[in-house]
Amino acid sequence: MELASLFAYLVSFLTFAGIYAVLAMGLNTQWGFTGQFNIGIAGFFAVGAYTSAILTTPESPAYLGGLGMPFAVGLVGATLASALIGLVIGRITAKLRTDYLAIATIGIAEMIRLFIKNEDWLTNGVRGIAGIERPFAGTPLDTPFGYLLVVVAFVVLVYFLLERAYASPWGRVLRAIRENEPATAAAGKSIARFRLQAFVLGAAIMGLGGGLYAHFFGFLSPEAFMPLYGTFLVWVMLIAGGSGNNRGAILGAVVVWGVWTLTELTTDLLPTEYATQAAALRVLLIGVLLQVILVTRPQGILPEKPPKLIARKK
Amino acid sequence: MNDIIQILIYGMVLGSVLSMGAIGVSMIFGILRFAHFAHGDFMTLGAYIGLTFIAVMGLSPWFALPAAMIGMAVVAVVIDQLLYRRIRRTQPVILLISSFGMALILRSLIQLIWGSENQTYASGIQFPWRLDVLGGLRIKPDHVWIVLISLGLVAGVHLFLTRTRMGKAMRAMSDNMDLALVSGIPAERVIIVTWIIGGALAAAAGVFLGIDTRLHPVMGWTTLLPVFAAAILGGIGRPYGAIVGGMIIGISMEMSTLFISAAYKPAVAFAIMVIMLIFRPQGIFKGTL
Amino acid sequence: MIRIENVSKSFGGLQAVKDVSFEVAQGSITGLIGPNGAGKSTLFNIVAGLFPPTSGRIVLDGQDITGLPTHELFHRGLVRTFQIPHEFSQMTVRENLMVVPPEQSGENLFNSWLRWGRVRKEDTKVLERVDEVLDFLEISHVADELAGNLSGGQKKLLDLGRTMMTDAKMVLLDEPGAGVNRTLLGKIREAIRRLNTERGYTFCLIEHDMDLISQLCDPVHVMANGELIASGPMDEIRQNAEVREAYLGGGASGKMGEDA
Amino acid sequence: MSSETTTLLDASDIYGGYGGADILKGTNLKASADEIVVIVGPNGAGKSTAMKAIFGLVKIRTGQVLFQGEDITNAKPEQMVRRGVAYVPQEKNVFPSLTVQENLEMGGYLMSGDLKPRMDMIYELFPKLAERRRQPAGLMSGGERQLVAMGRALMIDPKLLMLDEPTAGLSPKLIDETFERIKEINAQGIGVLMVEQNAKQALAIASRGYVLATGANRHEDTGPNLLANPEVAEMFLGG
Repeated sequence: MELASLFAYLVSFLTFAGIYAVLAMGLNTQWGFTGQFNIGIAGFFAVGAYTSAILTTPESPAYLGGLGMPFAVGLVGATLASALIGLVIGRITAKLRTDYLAIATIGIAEMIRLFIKNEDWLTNGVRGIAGIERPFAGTPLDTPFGYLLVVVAFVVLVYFLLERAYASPWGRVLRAIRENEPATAAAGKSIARFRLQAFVLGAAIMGLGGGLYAHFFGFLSPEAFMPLYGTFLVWVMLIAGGSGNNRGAILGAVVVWGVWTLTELTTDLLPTEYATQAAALRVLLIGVLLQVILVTRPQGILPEKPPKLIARKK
Repeated sequence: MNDIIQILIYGMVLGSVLSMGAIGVSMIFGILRFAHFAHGDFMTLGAYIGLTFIAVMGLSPWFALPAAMIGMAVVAVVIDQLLYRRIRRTQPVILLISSFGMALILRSLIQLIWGSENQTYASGIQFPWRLDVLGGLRIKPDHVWIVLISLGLVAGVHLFLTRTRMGKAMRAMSDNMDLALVSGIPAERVIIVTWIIGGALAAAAGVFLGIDTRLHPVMGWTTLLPVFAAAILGGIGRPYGAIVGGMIIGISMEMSTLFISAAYKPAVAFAIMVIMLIFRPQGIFKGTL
Repeated sequence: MIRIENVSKSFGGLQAVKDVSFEVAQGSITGLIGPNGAGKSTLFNIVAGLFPPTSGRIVLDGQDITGLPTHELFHRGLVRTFQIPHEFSQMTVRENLMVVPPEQSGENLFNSWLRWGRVRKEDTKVLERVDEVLDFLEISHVADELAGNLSGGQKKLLDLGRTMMTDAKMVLLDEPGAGVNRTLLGKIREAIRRLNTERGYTFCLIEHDMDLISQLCDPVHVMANGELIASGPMDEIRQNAEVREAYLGGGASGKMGEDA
Repeated sequence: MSSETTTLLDASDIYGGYGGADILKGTNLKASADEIVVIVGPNGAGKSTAMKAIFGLVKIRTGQVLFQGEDITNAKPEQMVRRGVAYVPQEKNVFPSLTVQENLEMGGYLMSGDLKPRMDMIYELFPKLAERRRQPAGLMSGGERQLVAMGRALMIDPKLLMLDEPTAGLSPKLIDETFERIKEINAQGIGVLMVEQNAKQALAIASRGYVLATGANRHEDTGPNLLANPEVAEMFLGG
């Protein structure tokens, strides 16, 4: 492979890994910080992607939208729409044990997929939405590398915000809730409120990831999401990287996306008639990887580390 | 009127399928305390095991059913012993993640072994029986068999749970795990039997689904949500509740096609589940959650 | 300060608390004793907001607080400790205490992002207060230990320390002396006494260690079979025939909510 | 005190607890087949923990438990049942959705052969249960449940029956009745080791009693002697 195409490949790889890192940090906010089980990541992701697409694409007779708004508005919309859905789900399941939340999130992801598939007027159904604008069109940033920079900037931003939140009293309360609920309540904190905030924040971040994806990929269709695989990959990334640790989430995203891409390269060597089998084989390998991690190193590569005190000691 | 009865019959067929799955989910939850996310794929695998018996041995789907049930029971026990047993001592939520991963492993295995194309058990169209009541009802024999065999299996599970020592031990463990241990009930053996029953019933659900429609690697996964909805509706951890829940969800899903697009059938199951979670999270029959 | 008015509680068919009324006066250290299963813990949990009574009212400073959840009671100045210490075991002793102060602006996500300076300044203040509390309790040497590694008695002190991180009016202590060795018990006793005299805390405590009760509490209320059977100073209580009978048998019942 | 040969249970110098700090700090307990042994003591003395430790539900760190001369320290509950030790926990001691009869069957899960004769014997001992054998145990009153719980434990034809506060939450009349039943059970040659908060009545029927405080033996004597001991009375009210 010549250098230029290797570089192009690397840029594309890192861009995807970056988007997954955003998703993994979103999941970390829910699962790593507070132990809330969400397996509807693909749903929040899709809501973000479609919201941003509808807000930013030019007018089209086929579906609603075409509002032609700028990229930034699209991303804000993506984040808010996903947060709103997170709020509804979080409120319903707030007082139930985590298995219910898991089932409810799987349900919401499925509903969202059905909705996108069937409501042509809004999403153009299975035909999908094409021509989603890349950010900064017409500027020097309008290159794959430029887009990578945008994604990296968002990864850094999300990381920074989450680290601050986690180190602040807010994060301290979340940790306290995870350790001992009655004692946290006895310390005057509303457990339900903090939990819900974490869930909504996580959902918002996933929506942001969806928005980034839409603009990077330029085309959305219900099939493009492979809902379960999307959700599943993010889970494997977080568990492998180390849940409770944002650096772990980022590392996990890069490593697992690397493994996933490598398996693609290898299975691509198989004759084309085995294409579907090859795809299945890849999922199988990732599935086995997850089980191995769960059995042998459930804390992941970078285990959770408590944040440093932010107060200045005298 | 005619339409409604026709749809009611479809609803009962779907309800039978869901009940078979939901009983397993409910029993596994009662004893192992986690929602088993690979259960839909247990159904799929059961259906495909049935397919192999039909293709290789030339059995009719009805005779392949017991074979598929036995095969799936074995697979379920092997999965438990190889994987779930190792992480059982950690928090139940680790089992939840693991079962989610297992769902994908099973699905990709199915794709590898049987391919991802749609398949059917038997080619050709089955001629329905025509009944000259209510202006001519048409009933497929397959549907009658599905409902009848489900009833038979439910009765079997009932007899097992109420008449055998092992069945009672399962209920005892679901009631009060600590007291069961103190009484000398061998927990590991009860867990294995739970998987045998859960796996066998999931296979039955899969084979029914295959007979009624077609086989596809995601057939079980797309049914998982209604199955959970049925289990929650009946009260998780309550196998009898699961049957009632399955029927209510199945019939509601089919009935909904009178009013909204058939594409949204799963949404009906989801809506019922959410309403249940808001107003009566313990289910109709006071489950263990 | 706090008035318990005709409180009853039954679980299923079992009546754990039967029509109990008494008052905890401002500035007092009031003791609540009784044999196992007398209903003390149930009553305590009702006051602490764990579950509502079947009937009756709890009045704090003239306001009806019956059935309010624990975290709201906290904001009204009613704080509790636990019989078995509830520490955040994977957090340091310092962090354990830093969780407590109410209305920290850093508990708001947007503040933690946009007003970092203020959050940080506040946290520094909180930390100073924490160090004062640790000094007061004489456990400064374990400030950076994970709370899970403390001894049982130190955890009890930490529990007590949490009540000092807020402006508590009324502190409910659930067996502060249970499982604590003699030396630490003395320390806990002194801490309670000093909090009472120096900071004006009102205490209501359940305790089985009669020494601790007689050294600290006045008045003492005695429960048996879910009912209040005696009230008064400990010297009188000790002479009370009904109390002796209750402690040595003759039908104690009402077992809910008690740890053996 | 019984001689060595008839001693069923001999727990010596037990230290242990639920991880972390020890709750038991040198507890010693003995029981033989012809005895009713009662453990009393103030709250937090480790009475229930001692029972659980013997039955393998709480880890013993150091110390030894012998049953009929064999070392059973930290044996699993299932092994204890096989050796003929039955245990009735203090709370949640029935299977609520199982009928009375099924509760008894679960007690005899490890027994081979026909459970019927054994069950009939228990119905004879507790006639109330016979009337209600088809009722779910969860629907019964506290006193009846306690009978179900004891019945379940007796199904294995135990040599030693361990009861954790069998009269907790019962009315005075039911308490008397329960103690009567315990005497009858003991009269059949089954050793009884029980924790009781109802010290006065329990010590009155006890062959021997232990007073535990802070995880260690404080007094040991015959029931009546302990009752008469002013020091014991003081322990409950403090000095």
